Amino acid sequence: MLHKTINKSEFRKLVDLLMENEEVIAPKQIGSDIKGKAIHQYLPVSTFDEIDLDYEITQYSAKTYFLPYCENLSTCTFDDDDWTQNISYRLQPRILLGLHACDINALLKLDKVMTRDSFPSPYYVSRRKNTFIVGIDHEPCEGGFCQAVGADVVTHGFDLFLTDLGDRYFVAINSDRGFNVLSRVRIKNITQADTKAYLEARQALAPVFETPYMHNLPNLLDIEFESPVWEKWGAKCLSCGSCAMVCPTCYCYGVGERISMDCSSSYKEKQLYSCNLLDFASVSGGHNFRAKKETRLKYRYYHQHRGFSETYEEPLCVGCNRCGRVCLAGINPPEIIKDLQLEGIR
Amino acid sequence: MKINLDVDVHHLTRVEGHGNIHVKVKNGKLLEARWDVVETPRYFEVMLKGKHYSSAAPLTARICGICSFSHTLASLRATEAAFGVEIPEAAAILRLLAKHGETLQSHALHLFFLAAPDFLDVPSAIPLMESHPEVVAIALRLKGLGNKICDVVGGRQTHPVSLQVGGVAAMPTGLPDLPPVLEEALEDLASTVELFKTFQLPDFVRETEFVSLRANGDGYPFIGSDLISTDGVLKAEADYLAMTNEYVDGNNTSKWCRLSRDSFAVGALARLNNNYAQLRPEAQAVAGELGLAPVNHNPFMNNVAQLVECVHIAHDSLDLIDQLADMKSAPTMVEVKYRAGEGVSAVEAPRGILYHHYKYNKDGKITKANCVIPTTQNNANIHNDMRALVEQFATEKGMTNERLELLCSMLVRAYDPCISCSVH
Amino acid sequence: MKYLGIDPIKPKIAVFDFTSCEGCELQLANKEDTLAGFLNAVEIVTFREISSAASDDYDIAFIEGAISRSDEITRLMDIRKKAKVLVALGSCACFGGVNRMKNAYDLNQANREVYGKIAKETLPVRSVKEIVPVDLEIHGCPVSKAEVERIVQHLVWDIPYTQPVYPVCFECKQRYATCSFDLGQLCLGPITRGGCGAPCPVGGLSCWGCRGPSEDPNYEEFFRIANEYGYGDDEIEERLNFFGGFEGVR
Amino acid sequence: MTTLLHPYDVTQESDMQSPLDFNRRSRLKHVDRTFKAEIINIISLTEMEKLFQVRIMDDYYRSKFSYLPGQFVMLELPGFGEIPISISSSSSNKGFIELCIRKMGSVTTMLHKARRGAKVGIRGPFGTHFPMEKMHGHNVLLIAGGLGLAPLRAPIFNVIENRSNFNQVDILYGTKSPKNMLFNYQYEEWNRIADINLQVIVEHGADSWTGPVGMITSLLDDVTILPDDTFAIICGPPIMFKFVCERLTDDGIPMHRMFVSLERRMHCGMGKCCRCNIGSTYTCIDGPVFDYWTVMNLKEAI
Ligand SMILES: Cc1cc2nc3c(=O)[nH]c(=O)nc-3n(C[C@H](O)[C@H](O)[C@H](O)COP(=O)(O)OP(=O)(O)OC[C@H]3O[C@@H](n4cnc5c(N)ncnc54)[C@H](O)[C@@H]3O)c2cc1C
Ligand code: SF4
Ligand code: SF4
Ligand code: SF4
Repeated sequence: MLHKTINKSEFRKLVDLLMENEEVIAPKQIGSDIKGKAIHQYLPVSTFDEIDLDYEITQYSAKTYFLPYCENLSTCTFDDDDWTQNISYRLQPRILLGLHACDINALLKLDKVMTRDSFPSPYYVSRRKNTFIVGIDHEPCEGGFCQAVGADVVTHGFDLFLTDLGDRYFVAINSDRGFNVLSRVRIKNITQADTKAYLEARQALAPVFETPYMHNLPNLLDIEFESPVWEKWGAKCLSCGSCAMVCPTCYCYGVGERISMDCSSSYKEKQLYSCNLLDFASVSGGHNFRAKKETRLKYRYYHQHRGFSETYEEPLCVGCNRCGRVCLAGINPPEIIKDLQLEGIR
Repeated sequence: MKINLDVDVHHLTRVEGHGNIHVKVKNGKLLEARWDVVETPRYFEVMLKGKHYSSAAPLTARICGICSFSHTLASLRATEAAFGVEIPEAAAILRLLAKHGETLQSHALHLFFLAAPDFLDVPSAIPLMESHPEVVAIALRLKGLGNKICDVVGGRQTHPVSLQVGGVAAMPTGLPDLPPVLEEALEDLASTVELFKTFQLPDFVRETEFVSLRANGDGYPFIGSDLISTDGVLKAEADYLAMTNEYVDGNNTSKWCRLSRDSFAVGALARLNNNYAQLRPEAQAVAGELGLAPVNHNPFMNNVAQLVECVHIAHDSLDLIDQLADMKSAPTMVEVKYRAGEGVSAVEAPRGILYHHYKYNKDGKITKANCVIPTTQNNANIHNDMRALVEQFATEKGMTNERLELLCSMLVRAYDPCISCSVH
Repeated sequence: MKYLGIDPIKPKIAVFDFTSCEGCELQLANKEDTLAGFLNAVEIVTFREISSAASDDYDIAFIEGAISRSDEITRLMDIRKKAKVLVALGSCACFGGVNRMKNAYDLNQANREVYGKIAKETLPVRSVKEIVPVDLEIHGCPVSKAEVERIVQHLVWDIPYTQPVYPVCFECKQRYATCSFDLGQLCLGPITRGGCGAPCPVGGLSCWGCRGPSEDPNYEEFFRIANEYGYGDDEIEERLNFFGGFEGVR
Repeated sequence: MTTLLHPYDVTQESDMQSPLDFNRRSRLKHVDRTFKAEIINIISLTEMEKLFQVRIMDDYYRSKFSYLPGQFVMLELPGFGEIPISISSSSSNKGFIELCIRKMGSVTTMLHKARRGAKVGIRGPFGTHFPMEKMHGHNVLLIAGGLGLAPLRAPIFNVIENRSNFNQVDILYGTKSPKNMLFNYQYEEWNRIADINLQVIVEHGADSWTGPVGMITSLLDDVTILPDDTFAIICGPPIMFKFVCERLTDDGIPMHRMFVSLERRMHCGMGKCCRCNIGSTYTCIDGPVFDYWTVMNLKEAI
């Protein structure tokens, strides 16, 4: 990886340049909640001033730009008794600016599922490869536990990664196109002073909040399969799927087809789903493998923290706690994990 | 003379709501000519009592599925008047734009789907899909545009959600999509004018008092201002009761109204008769082409007045969107502080002037509500028109029950009545 | 219009309105881009609001509106006898809709207030299924035409239809909206049946529950949340009663 | 102006274009492409089940299409949906595949209306298979309940076509009532020609029914099981194979020699949609065929 520094004014020029050419998605404050706390979202922006790079966390993750909530997988056109299937993938490049380490780590985990294994997803691959990612360092957000799941540092999965050094950014360059794009503006080679400043800046981002104790969690989950902890939290679950929608790594979905009123065309639509929704595992004829709220809730944690670990030696969760923040009922990973640990000791 | 005619229409079709027509002519003498509204009453004014102010607009929107935006706007303004709330300029423009969307949608529905089949001699617009595909295509585009405007500004096509006490929830993101469609609509409207030139309106005139809002110098009136009649009555908005004078008729679940005479008319024709000068020149030109000049006393001309209004609205909407383009970050909402108070609001629904009137207690809950609906105001007039119409045409050569039924039905339809609305 | 060698049935459809605003009927004539296809797929034999043609020979009857007068009961029973499939269209037909709020008031007094001495006949509001058996319900105030289209397609091909079971929150989230609770509004999204696409929370008004309860809603937790956010029982009650779908859940 | 970013087209990705094998593992391009297939024949089995003979229309793809007993395909009715269906025919059959489908919900009801000649879509084959080679030289016990006979038919064909490779073969089949019986026109053939001991039991008898009535486990009383020399394949509703597997465990058959086919909701068949996911196990990739030990470890599997 190459490292350079760039002045903030030059960086602004760079963004303007990018904006001229392509769609830019960046964190933007869209308002505040009743308690006066700013609400940020990754949204398309058309001027640099709309961007707020000093945001704490966005309510939704940037997942939707890779796994859209609804996506057309293929279309069919009908002709008498015959039909033709058409598939197309998103080709337009775009820039995703201002991702924090956890969100980039989330993409790396999705990459494991979507770009490797037996059936890579061309829909995902084409969005991923057509997205230019600029990350930025930031101290962990309140309530987040990225450090506990090792997601607060990122080493790849982006094109450029920025660390704020006051008047300039320390830039890690991780791709040739990142290098090419940077060469459009004035950048400087790093000096020893830069490196020192960088290390100090990183130091300042060390743990600020108490994070949950994740030791041996995969095994604990297995042992505590019948734990009353699940009943306690399950009773609160609204089965609304909000957690999975804002989560940067939840990727479950359903596929449905629609045919036009005149039967001349149809399309196959993928809709992100959530394992907390009532019919997630129900099958035709009325049997529901997970009819109970607590079972569904349990399986979300099971997949995030045990199932994924079994296959990839790391949890799927990146500890952003978006799911905990969005949940009206207040169900959140740190507390559930704490409860499980206590239950295990008891 | 041995003219015996008998018309009995139970639940007139191609109108909103349930109404009946009874005509009896014996030996050339008119025995009976009635227009009766038999809609089931819903008692909205009673249901409003005790409700929180935020419920008033969503609830009254459900008085009518066709003009839910008008009810919403009337309701919001009445509440805002009671609380002394001034909405931001951008919100006022957005509301007028939404209003235009509704009027366009409603007029297009009436002109093409409810009225036109009579002139083209079919029972509904459905067979027109085969016989007159180009007319149907225009109809769908115009109606679709009206709905789209409602959707973009109000958040939904029917029963809006973005229009709220204090303004409009947010600056809509879909505005830039509208101008191209509006430009197209201008061409469609031009073709519609040509179509309407070919329609033969019944030659019928009965002198009538027309009531509407009065332009306050800022263009053709749609949302709030003084009340005026062609007989020279002028009243303030809050003084609406003196304009409507509702009373209960034994045969009708809708109330009836009167002013200087024993009935009066509201609607597109009334608006145009009172505010012709405020129409945009493009609309005035169309009025001229179709032979409509104020004050016109042929109720069938209401159809033409609607078309003229569509032209006005299409041009005006383009202007409004232009104005909004410079107000991207302007506030669209103000904070609302409720208080005890009373407010009246008058809004021009597509089929005429609509009043909402609420009294609030200090908790922001409604203690008394009154809504006066356009069709309520028109019903007595329709009834009187029908008598005159039958008297004029019954003796015409070759008159049959069927033709008379058609004439009477066309008369009622010309008013574009919103019957369930009138029985709310 | 054959599909895979199969001929669709072109069902004869009749639309009837009772105590309502006719907004749901209006939706049938909306969604202009696919309206022609819609009208082609079925044979509309009775639809008073837009057509003068009428016939008693129909397969599917769409019933809009609640029932609040004796003549409506007779009419409805007669329709039930003739229809093979009876569909309740919209929240008024499904639950009584906003009209149901009337039932909380004394009807004689209501009559006096609105009509003075000349009282009109009226009954407590009931939903269609409280009078006759209903085969299919389409929720919403108004119904979503996209959903109506889907259901009509299922009727046209005579295949079973399943409603979405999840609450409105799910679709609200899929539209990237900010939660109404965060913005200081009481929202029934967590307990209301989804499928509408959450136009209300997205449009800035919270969900008022027009589609009635979702499958297996967690009322207990919802009420706790609403209280926690500072909404009093009266407020929650007023909201729950708005469209009639949540009668008796509290 | 020069382009800053170059569009990337997956379909141009050269190393991804040709499949490593025809089951389309690693074939990035067009994983969602379905093979158009024609329904060449429809055989009505019962009121609820029909057997569809389906042939991939493109000659090249048809010649390449191969599968193993126990695998399934995703069957698509464009515009109506896509569903997982086990292949019910012999895997040596090259011309067409057979799918036995019960009328359940929207897609299957629509399919039951289809006529000969209708064109559907097929993706696959997907999933694991019954390890028939491992069973060579041993006894095989095939147990099916209800619709479970559909996926079981592929291994049955395999046994018949390679009869000399297997020792004693028993088929035990249980249904609700005689009129729900599937493929009864083939029993005689299996019995007499293939020297298979076939026994059928129904839960509710009928006047014409002279065979046994009761639960399928009661058929096991009359079968001699050599625990060290027997493989079992069990297909049926979860509750049935739970009972059967427990019984066979009691009889001493090791869990890793009992194979079951699990049913789960599926929307992709490729280990992405998670609908069939149990913890870390995808029924579509790691299954649907599992040995009983694995199933025991899935906790919620039954
Ligand atoms: C590996 C496997 C093999 C199968 N083999 C056969 C077979 O050979 N014959 C047969 O008749 N059935 C088989 N099934 C069951 C069959 O897939 C369902 O009956 C079918 O999906 C129901 O679809 P539907 O649209 O008619 O039902 P609906 O109830 O309308 O279902 C709607 C959607 O839910 C999903 N779904 C519902 N039930 C199931 C289910 N049981 N499994 C997976 N997805 C489901 C599908 O995506 C379906 O499109 C198999 C299932 C699996 C998992
Ligand atoms: S904390 Fe919650 S939202 Fe964030 S990655 Fe983990 S499971 Fe997903
Ligand atoms: S706004 Fe309402 S529907 Fe949307 S997430 Fe919040 S509670 Fe759920
Ligand atoms: S969001 Fe709620 S109130 Fe709005 S349409 Fe959907 S269910 Fe009805």
